[in-house]
Amino acid sequence: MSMNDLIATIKKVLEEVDVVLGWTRSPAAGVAVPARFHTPDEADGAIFDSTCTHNLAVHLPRLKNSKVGIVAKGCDARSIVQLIVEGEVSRDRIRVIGVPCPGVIDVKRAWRCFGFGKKIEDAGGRVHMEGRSMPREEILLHKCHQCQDQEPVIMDLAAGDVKSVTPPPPPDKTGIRERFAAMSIAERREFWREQFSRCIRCYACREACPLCFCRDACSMQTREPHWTGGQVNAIESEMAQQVRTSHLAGRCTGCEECERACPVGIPLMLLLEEQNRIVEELFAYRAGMSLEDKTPLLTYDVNRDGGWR
Amino acid sequence: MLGVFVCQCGTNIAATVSTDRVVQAAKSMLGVVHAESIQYTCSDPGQRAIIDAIQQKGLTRVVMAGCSPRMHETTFRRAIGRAGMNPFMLEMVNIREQCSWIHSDIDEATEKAIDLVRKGVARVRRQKPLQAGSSPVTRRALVIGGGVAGIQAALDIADAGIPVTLVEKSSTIGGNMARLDKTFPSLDCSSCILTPRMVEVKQHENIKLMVNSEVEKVRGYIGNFEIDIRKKASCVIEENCTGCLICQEKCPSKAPDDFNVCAGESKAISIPFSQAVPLVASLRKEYCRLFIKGKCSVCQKVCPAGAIDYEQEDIVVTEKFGAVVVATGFGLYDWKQSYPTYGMGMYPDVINALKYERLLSASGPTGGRIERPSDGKEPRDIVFISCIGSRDESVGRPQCCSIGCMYMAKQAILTKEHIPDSQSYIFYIDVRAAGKGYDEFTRRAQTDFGAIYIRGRVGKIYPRGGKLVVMGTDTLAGDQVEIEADLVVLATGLTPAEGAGQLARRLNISTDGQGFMAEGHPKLKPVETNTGGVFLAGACQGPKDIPASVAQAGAAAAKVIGLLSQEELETSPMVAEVNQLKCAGCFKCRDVCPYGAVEAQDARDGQVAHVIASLCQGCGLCNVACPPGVISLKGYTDNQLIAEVVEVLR
Amino acid sequence: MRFIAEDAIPRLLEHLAGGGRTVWAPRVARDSVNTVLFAPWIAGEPVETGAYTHLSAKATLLPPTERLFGFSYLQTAGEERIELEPEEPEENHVLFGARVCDARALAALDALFFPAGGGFNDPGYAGRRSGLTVITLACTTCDSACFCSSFGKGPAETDGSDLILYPVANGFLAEPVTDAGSELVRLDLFQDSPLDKPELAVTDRIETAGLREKFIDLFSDIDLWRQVSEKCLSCGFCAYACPACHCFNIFDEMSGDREGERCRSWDSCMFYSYTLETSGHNPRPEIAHRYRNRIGHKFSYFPANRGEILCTGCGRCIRGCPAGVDIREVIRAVQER
Amino acid sequence: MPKTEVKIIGFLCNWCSYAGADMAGTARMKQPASLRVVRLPCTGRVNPLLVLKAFREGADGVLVSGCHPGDCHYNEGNYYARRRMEVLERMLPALGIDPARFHYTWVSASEGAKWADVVNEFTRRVKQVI
Repeated sequence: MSMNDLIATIKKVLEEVDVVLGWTRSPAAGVAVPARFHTPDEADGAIFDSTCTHNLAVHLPRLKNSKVGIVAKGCDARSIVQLIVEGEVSRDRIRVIGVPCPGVIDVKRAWRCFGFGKKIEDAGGRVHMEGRSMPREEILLHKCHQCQDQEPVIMDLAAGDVKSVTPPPPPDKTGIRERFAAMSIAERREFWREQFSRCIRCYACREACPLCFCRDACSMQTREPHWTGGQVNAIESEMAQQVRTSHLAGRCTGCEECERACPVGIPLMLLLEEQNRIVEELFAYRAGMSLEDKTPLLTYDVNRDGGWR
Repeated sequence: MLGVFVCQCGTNIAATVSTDRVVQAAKSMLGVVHAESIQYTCSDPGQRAIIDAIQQKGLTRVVMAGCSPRMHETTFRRAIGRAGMNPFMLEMVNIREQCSWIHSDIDEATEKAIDLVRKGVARVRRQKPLQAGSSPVTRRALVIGGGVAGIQAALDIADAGIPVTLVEKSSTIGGNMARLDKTFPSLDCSSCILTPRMVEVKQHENIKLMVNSEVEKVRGYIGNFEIDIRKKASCVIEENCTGCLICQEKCPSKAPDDFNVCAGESKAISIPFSQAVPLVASLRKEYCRLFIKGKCSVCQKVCPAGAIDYEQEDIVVTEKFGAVVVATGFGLYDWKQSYPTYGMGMYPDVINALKYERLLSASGPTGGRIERPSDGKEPRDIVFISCIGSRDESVGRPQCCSIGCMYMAKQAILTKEHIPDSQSYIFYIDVRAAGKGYDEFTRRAQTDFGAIYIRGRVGKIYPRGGKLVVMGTDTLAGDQVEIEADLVVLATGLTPAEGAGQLARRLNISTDGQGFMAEGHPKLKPVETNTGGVFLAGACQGPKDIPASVAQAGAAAAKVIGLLSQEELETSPMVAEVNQLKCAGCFKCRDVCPYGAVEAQDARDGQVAHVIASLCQGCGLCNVACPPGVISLKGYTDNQLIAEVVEVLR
Repeated sequence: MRFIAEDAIPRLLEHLAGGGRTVWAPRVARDSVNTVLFAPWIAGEPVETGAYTHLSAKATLLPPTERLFGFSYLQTAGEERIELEPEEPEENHVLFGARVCDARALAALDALFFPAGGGFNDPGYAGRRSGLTVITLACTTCDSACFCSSFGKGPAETDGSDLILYPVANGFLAEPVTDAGSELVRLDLFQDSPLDKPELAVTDRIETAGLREKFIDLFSDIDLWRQVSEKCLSCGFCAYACPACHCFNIFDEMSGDREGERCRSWDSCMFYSYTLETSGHNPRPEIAHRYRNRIGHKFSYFPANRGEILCTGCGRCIRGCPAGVDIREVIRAVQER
Repeated sequence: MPKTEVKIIGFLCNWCSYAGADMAGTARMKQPASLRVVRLPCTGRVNPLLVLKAFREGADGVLVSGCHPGDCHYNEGNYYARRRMEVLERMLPALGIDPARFHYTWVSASEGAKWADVVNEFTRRVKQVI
């Protein structure tokens, strides 16, 4: 896919929508940042590269009254589908532009390795910044490893050949996930206490999540229901996160935005990935795969349920 | 201003829970201004003490620690209502059924009771006054099952001027009683007392009779059920059929005679017995040559009334009812697998008592002559064996069938009347004859009719030279007994009727360990169920004889009449409500609501949820489905439940 | 100048921690290679002197949640009363490894909670502040999110610090700013050094001149605010990472029905609930309204009321924003109007 | 000094399991004093968060019991509950909570003896893992 393909497609979609959600490069950050294109001129700044980590679907419920075009990676498309299934977004108000995604990189980790703000480039299987480089598979977001959803499940137009992408390699086996899997239950209890002790309850996890659309009423911070106290401490913060996790059961598409957004690096996806795995195991269901789906915890199947144990 | 009342329930609670310590602990709980222990809170002086305390101390919330709320919640709501409080500002704490009765250590039980009271205090502190709503009542009753209980209930309700639909699964009403020859202890002719009642049903202006019909789906709730009834195709146009029986005579397809317990033979198209109501033929497709081989239509050709319609299809009728009486009766225990030493059904002359009843009956297949099935000979020595599939832990059936002792005596008497030189032997465990005139009756069987009672079980039955050798024990004499019998009659236990379990599920009523339908309370709610507006009559609730079935049917009818004489019913105020300011309009609540009680309403920024209170039944599914919890179940709000959890663990 | 070798830093920290003091220092969060935060130093654990912390050091003075007092309801003989349990004043703290941008933010916080010219002293803050020693790391390098050169002396600022450490080969030159600093450099962990102070970083700049008035002029230009905040997701990260943001919420939390505590927690004007009124009305319903307040408070209202800009150019809100919002772009857009 | 060794919170539906527990009481079936019952209209009202909250507040075990699937007083409540509880149970190890401390089951109004068994067995299990 060339940038020109993308720009041309956005311009075409702009003929029928009010705004297109896409990415542009921030000169200061050296990476992609979300952008809204209202005019063809603005669309000239559109880019797509492996720093386009943000899931732009999060903006759709906030733009209920506009016709919106959206540039979507395969994983983002699942969020869009789930939002439509849940009635938060109406299909006829949106135009989805699919992009061929070879996986996006963990920008924060790149910054930690290279320093913030210089232009990050992804070429020849390596991620480069000012003359230094590292293999891209070492710095991909976890969700991108062995991604099953490179071709967007919902798409009106494609910018480039969304089927041509080669799947990224499996993740390195030394990461936090493997260590977590090997922990005893008591060690996990300690692990979460430690992790949530640095939570500041900024709710970036929630705000970055396309499916946390209750926002202002969110019971991570309400007193009615009073699931969790307002104190910023490991116990209350963990409970708050359990509230969020539980509300995403059968709805989370695994876009990893919560974990990416977390400013203190709490590996929230350990919980959500496990929950998604359980939901798939029990109900053969992955959220956001079909407009016809019913969210598994909002339905039941008399004939199949209960054979689990 | 919270009051805590701790019931001693005589010694029921006080023997295991130190009510004084509970009172002391309650006094230090937040908001509690009054705590006392009362010997019997539910008694008149007990209730008066509560009302006095409310009025003197100005209580606004009450915790009642005592029996299960399922027992007396209504009692105490009324009591505090009489004291001028909102009746829903009450929390009942169960320290009897779920505490004093199941624990023996006083310290443990008291500690638990205190925890539970603290939980109750926390909960009622967060309770808001609620106002009961009302819903209109549909003045029509449904009676399911057309045996003697169903007939009695239908007639009693109809006589009170309330329309009744009587649904019967088979093609005629009458049930098991219609099969009986005589009834104990008066030896009334069963048909003679039942058939007039059956005809009355048919002719009653307030009764709509639906035979060949079953309840398929139940929606709604007390006062407002909406029920689908499937009327199965019988290939006979009911209005046209005159009951002339020509079709049955000419029908070439043989079929089992279910009514006569297969003592005789019937046809694919038939009327089960001559007093059937309605007197209308039905065709059983599974035996009909036309439906099996594709060629016949004899009945259609011979029917003078043009009543045969092979194309007839099932129809599903949806009707509204205010109340339901279940009177599905009983079935018989299938003994063949469990008692292998009795021949497992291979000896034709080992029969159950209901089949024997048909052999005794003048309207039966033999015209009232007792013929044994194997060779049609009149038997001389007849052995009755009691408690087959009753009172027998070894086959998993511990309960008493409650009628076996009596009908064995009856059948022994009738046998002697039919065949004066016959000899009846009755193997029994105990003779249970507690009803009015019952014991005298069983004694007459022995003294006046010569029945020989042998206390003991039969170990084995085997054929020898055209007879059946019955080997048993006489436990009184301590001897082995061997009787050469011509016929063996088994007093088999009673089971719920076929399909009763499924029906119970459709009606949301519980069943007991043997599958009989569970009454609301074993003593105080013998005809009610745990589902409001659904009542029980007859053997569907447990084995019983005719007078008990009729009495229960009358009681059920009285409950229905009482219920349906009200124009409106009070509905529970514990329904869901939406905080529309916070609702994000995702409608997950609507997705899970079993009652369609959530609708969308327009608000400033799009649509929000709204609960139609009259449809909401208060299950709380929506409350859990709502991520921000802005739809909440009144009386069971998240914060109430959270407070219960937090406080009970303190 | 005095010099301290890099390998003497642990001993310095041990010294600082003497007498039961808590030493806050930049540390890599466990199980998260990407996250560097100020946290109480534990003997033997490494301190991160080369990286930027993801959150500012303000938690040292303004904890995310501060217990103001405990209380319990007592019920005796039908009478209900409340018993208060005051909080013990905190021990002295040391802040090690703060940056100039952290240190200079203290002036703004002091202006509100512990004003030099008198006025209301917040007991918790004042207690911690008066016992605080600040040891700052000067910046010889910066990244593209830094813009502290926009304010005052930029990287050369000494306000707020007691001692400034300048990175040089194998260690740090130490420049005391206050008496407390001077006392520290007399320790024999420090030696005299002939080296000169290294050249400090030069960061990006924004123009703040005239911003106070300009903002007021543009207050009603809601289209501008909508445009500059369109990426924003309205989380509280920027406020929580900011060394100068200090909004708080006060609430009671019960543990059970008897005991509770009154707490003061961080709050962010980016939250919808921040201005939500009991009636359900919210004067700042849109993100644009809230973002406008964020800019206005930092660059217009607070400077007008307390004489301090509530921004030190630390760039943390830029580096960590999940949505890629850059406050400099917003200021530039405002200045260009 | 509290006498009860473990504390278990039970969330019981009013129509079946609560009635079953009452029945066990009426039949005087002895049970350990570990259980504290919270009565709810339906297991469909049991928010998985309520279970987590109970653990957080120090419950040693949490027991959820309702009508048998198919017998729900509200027709479908326990079908939803069954899915919710199954997901929750499987999530517990990841949250650092021993799943042996959680149990959901179905006990009807007539199964007093089964209820007593459930309480005995679950208490025994919780004591083992605590």
